[in-house]
Amino acid sequence: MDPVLDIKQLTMDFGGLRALDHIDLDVKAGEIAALIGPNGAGKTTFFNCITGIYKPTQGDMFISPGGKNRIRINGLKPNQVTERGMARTFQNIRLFQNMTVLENVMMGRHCRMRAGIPGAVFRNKATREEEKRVVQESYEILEKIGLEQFVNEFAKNLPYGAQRRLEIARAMATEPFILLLDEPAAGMNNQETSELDQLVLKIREEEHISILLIEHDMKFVMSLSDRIFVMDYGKKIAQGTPQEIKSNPAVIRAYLGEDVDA
Amino acid sequence: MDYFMELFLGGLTRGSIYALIALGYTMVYGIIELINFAHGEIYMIGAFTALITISVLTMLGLNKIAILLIAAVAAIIYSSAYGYTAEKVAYKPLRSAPRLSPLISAIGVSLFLQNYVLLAQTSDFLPFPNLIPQFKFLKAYGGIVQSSEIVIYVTTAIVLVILTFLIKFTKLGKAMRATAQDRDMAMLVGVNVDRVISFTFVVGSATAALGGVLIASHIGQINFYIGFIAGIKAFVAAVLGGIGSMPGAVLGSLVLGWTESFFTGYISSDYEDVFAFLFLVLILIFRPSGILGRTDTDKV
Amino acid sequence: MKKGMRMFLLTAIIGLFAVFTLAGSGLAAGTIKIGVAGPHSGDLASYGLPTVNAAKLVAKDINAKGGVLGKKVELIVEDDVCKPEVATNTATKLVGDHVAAVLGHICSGATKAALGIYKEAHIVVMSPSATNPALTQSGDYPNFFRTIASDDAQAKLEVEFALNKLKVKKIAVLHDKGDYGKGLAEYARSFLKKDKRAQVVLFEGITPGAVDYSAIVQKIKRKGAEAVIFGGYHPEASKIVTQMRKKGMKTYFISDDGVKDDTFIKVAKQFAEGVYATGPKDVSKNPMTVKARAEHKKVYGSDPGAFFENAYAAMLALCNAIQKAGSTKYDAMVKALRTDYVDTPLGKIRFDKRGDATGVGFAIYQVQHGKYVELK
Amino acid sequence: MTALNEIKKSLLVSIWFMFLTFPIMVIKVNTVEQTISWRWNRLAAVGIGSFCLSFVWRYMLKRKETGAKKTALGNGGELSAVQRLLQNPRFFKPALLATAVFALIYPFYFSMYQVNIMTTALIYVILGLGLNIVVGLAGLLDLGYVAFYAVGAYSYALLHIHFGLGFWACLPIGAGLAMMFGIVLGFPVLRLRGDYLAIVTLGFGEIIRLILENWNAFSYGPSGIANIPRPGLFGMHLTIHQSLIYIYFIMVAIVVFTIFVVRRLQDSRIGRAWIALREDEVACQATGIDKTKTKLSAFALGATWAGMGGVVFAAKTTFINPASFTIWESVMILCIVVLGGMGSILGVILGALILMLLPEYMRAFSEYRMLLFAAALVVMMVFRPNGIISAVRRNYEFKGTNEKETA
Repeated sequence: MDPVLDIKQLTMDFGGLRALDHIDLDVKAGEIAALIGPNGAGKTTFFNCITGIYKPTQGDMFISPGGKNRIRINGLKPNQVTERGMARTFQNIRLFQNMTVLENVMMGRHCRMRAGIPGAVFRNKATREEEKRVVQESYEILEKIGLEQFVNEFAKNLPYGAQRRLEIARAMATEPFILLLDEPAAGMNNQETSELDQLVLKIREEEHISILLIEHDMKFVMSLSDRIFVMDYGKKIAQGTPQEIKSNPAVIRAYLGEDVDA
Repeated sequence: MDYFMELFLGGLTRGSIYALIALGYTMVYGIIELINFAHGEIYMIGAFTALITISVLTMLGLNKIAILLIAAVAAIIYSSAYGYTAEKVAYKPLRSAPRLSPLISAIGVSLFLQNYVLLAQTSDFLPFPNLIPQFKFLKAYGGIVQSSEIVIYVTTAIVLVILTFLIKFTKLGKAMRATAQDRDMAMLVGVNVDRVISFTFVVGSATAALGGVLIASHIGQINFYIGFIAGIKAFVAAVLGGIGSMPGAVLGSLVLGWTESFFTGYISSDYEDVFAFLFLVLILIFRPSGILGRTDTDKV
Repeated sequence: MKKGMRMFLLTAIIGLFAVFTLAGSGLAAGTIKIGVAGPHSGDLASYGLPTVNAAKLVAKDINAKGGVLGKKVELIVEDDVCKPEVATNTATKLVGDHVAAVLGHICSGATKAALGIYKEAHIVVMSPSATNPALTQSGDYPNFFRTIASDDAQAKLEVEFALNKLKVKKIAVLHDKGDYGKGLAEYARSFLKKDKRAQVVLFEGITPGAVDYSAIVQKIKRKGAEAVIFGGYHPEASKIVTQMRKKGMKTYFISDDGVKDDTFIKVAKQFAEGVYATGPKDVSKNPMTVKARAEHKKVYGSDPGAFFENAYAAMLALCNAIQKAGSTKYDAMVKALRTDYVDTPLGKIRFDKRGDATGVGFAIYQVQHGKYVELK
Repeated sequence: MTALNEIKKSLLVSIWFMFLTFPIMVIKVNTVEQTISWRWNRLAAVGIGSFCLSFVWRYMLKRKETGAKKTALGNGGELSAVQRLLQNPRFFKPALLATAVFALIYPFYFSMYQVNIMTTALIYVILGLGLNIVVGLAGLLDLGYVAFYAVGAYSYALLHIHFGLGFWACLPIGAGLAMMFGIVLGFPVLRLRGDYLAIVTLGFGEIIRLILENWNAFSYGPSGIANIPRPGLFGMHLTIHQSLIYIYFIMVAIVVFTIFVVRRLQDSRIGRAWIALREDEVACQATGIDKTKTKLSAFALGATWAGMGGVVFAAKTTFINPASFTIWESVMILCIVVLGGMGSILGVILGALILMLLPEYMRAFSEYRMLLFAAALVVMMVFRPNGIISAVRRNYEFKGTNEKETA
């Protein structure tokens, strides 16, 4: 069985600056993997490359939905990547602020819908049924994520933690097999973080979605992840289980600075 | 080759004229991302104020250079005042409004100022005296360049240098850059954003006024509508160069001026503007942020 | 806030309706209404406003003498911004106001768009400035009259002057891409082509309102043109002439009545010397013109602008026709316009079958010592 | 004390404006005769006028601010009075009926002039609704919208001249051609963002106009095309008045059709994608929406309506020339959309009616009408920055819940 996400030798240059330097990374089916590293290590750049927002300078990127049908995703547009089953959230929340919560989730269903302009105008039976189904499905996703009390609220009026969760809900709505979460716990208080913890586990268990997340909250990462990848200055410096990472000298050095390695 | 040279100089003149207006355009845009439709009208107001001052002073019998200087100062004061007032009345209350709302109110200001001058003064073209003295040394070159053109080139260059200096090295310039980058952040670190924006309008309007005086005395006539066409061209030039960038505005203006001049000279002036716009489209397709614009990718 | 806004909106709406009902109904009976239509705002206002002034002066004059058919003349001045679509609004408005005749419109395009509406309402329209030949020559608009000659007559005169008097061999024909200028330039080109004595070395449109025309001036020089025929208005003409002269070019400059305007001389100053322009025959000695211009000066404090005499004449002709016809009936008015001569600043005129004023022709002028002088 | 303060403020404002308007309002120079007329009475007028207006201005601004605070506190953005009324079926239904009846009897109760200007306003209603798709929904700033309007108008005029096609044949053809133009022009430029897109569309608008002006053999140049027939009604002969009424009804029908289509589009998969695109382009793509396709569809649909409007315009004026399709026209249509309320159908309709009818009703002010119109534009924008009526999102219903509360 192939890893659901397989990245080989990914390199990204911005002008003269090498933001990613030959990164190898893979996520297995049903796994929760984490990508950590100090600020500016290139984690978000990594996400942007594999989701098609940036064009990497070199390297190969593969996805295998359900561990089969390996596809190379180099050169795909962001929406094509999403269509093929890899969804993501953003570090700085990017919701559709002036749309309702439900509509935000419905947007996620967009690529799984068919209706075109004629359908919209004539509202034939197929379109009506599709709409009805999507509304229902989106509502159910909101229930799962625990946002059902906000359905018709504008996204911008949601509390911060709820906004983060709404981003996850929207990503879930695209029916991904792998979900990329960019700092999902950033700015959350302890209670919200532990709720998020539960939610991520639930997504893996119930929806069978693999997860790759970027996070700074070490407690969160250590308790949740099966495997951890560590980056610093665009290079991968370590990978392994939480236990291995905790005791890895390179990681400690990266986080605490050169002079502490004794 | 002579023909080429003359077209080149013609383009340079056009370009410098666009640049004098485009500089203010791009400055205001850089700070509040507003396409200031009324900027051309500020230029027109400057020209009118100068004309009125000149006429009054001529009747008093002052010396030519003195008249020119006083008129330029009056134009700068009044244009700045109009720019300042327009900002206070029509744009400031719209700071937190949707992005397009200030654009519409700028259009309103533009239309208002046009009609205001039309009603208070006249709809006719008025002759504008040429107060720029003839430079003797130009005689030798047989009228390839006129002295007013030289003055325009030089002024454009000086204004560019002064503005660049102002923005790069003064405290106010730093505040302006900070405001342009992130208005909320600038406010947090203690920049008086309102004052910075007002100041930008004042400086932008002052350059427009200077342009108004020089261009009007080069062309020799003004009416209430000159601002609109000039404004559109300057806007195109500013975008071409990369809106928000000072050297970009000048470069864009020059490129636009030369494009028009050479196209007219070698092909046909029938499609002069068509070509200028096509050229703009082409440049923007290959450099979506203009020639000197920052090509930063969207922060994700 | 919301209540306030509602009140505000409500008052605004009520105010609007009040205004338009007042405008619609507040007209005293027993007057003869004449519509004055043209651009009174926007970039072309300077071509429309002098006509309004002329109409006002004539109306004042006539009313002081007891009016027409014993009734006062009342002007209904409507803006059309020179746009066809607004001109139809203006036209329907004037028709709705039951005007007896319309003085206008100014631009040929706007006139064409409006004429159909007047035609069906049987209203006489007289333009002081719409020179498009088709307006009278097509026969589509029997209700249309004008106190200005059409473009082709003007172009013909320019071409003949260039060929016969100046005897030039190479001519550059330029225009401002506008309705009027381009039409004229095209006539000039076709006359030149037919004649074959001279060659058109350049036929191009310049961009109106541009800040600088040195490129096109260079091109004229390079093509070796001995004369330039320019179709367009004075703001562009003065820029071109100035740049030509500053570059030391002695090329003849021949233009049209859009340039035969004193503003042209004021703006181009010494460079205007020697420029030829066609224009309505010199009427500045005509006592009526002298009086009209003096009157304008007295009332408005400035010299009249474009088409003032034409408008003055048209207004007089309209009032005269109503007087002679004894009513504001369309047929009678048309007949009166076609048969009765009337004294105007343009001379004694009446109108031919097509609607062109007879005796209103063009003459060639030259700027000499800062003044347009008619060449015989 | 506060009153004194207020007076002081207004006094300052009035002095400032007297200073500001001094040269242009007061001095009038005659350069030829070297005379100056001083018009001091105007200065007094400006002073008194600005003194009084500054009170009103500040008062209105204060009200606007307190109003804004209240809305910010309210949960989920309070609806304005108008919106609440509209959502109330007890008001909405009769209001709709009344509007329909009014629209039907309008041409028979009002003069030909009123019918004519109303038809013009209705043309701008569909132009506004069309541009609303592009600007209001998809968030693409298009300053060259008038190009498609011109395409529609010229396709009717030219098809009529060359092939003798009638109004009804040309209506879909004109719309189709405009749509094709939208797609062709849209392809290269849609990767540009924000104001760069604006300037390029402005360029395209000007290019189309300049081509129409220069290419005589194709478009008859600046002298335009005259004698375009008004739409026929089963070959009957109509007087102009009847004809205008007929066009009025055609326009009413097209407006109803447009509202119907735009409403349905807005609440559809594609409509939501447009709005999402406006909200956040990057997130939109990451959510699986094809950016290019979505933008292009908005651009093309917007153009379609402009084309339709153009055909009716040509038929109504019977004469077209390139001067009707200047950038000012694009700007006016943009004003309609923004002033009415971006994304709101009712807002755009009101915006079009106000902006098109206002200058007509302001004819009473004769030469001051454009000045007042411009001032009105600024004032409306300052006091209603979100437009007259801002857009409301639809609420959906779900199985198993009874939530119908408004967002």
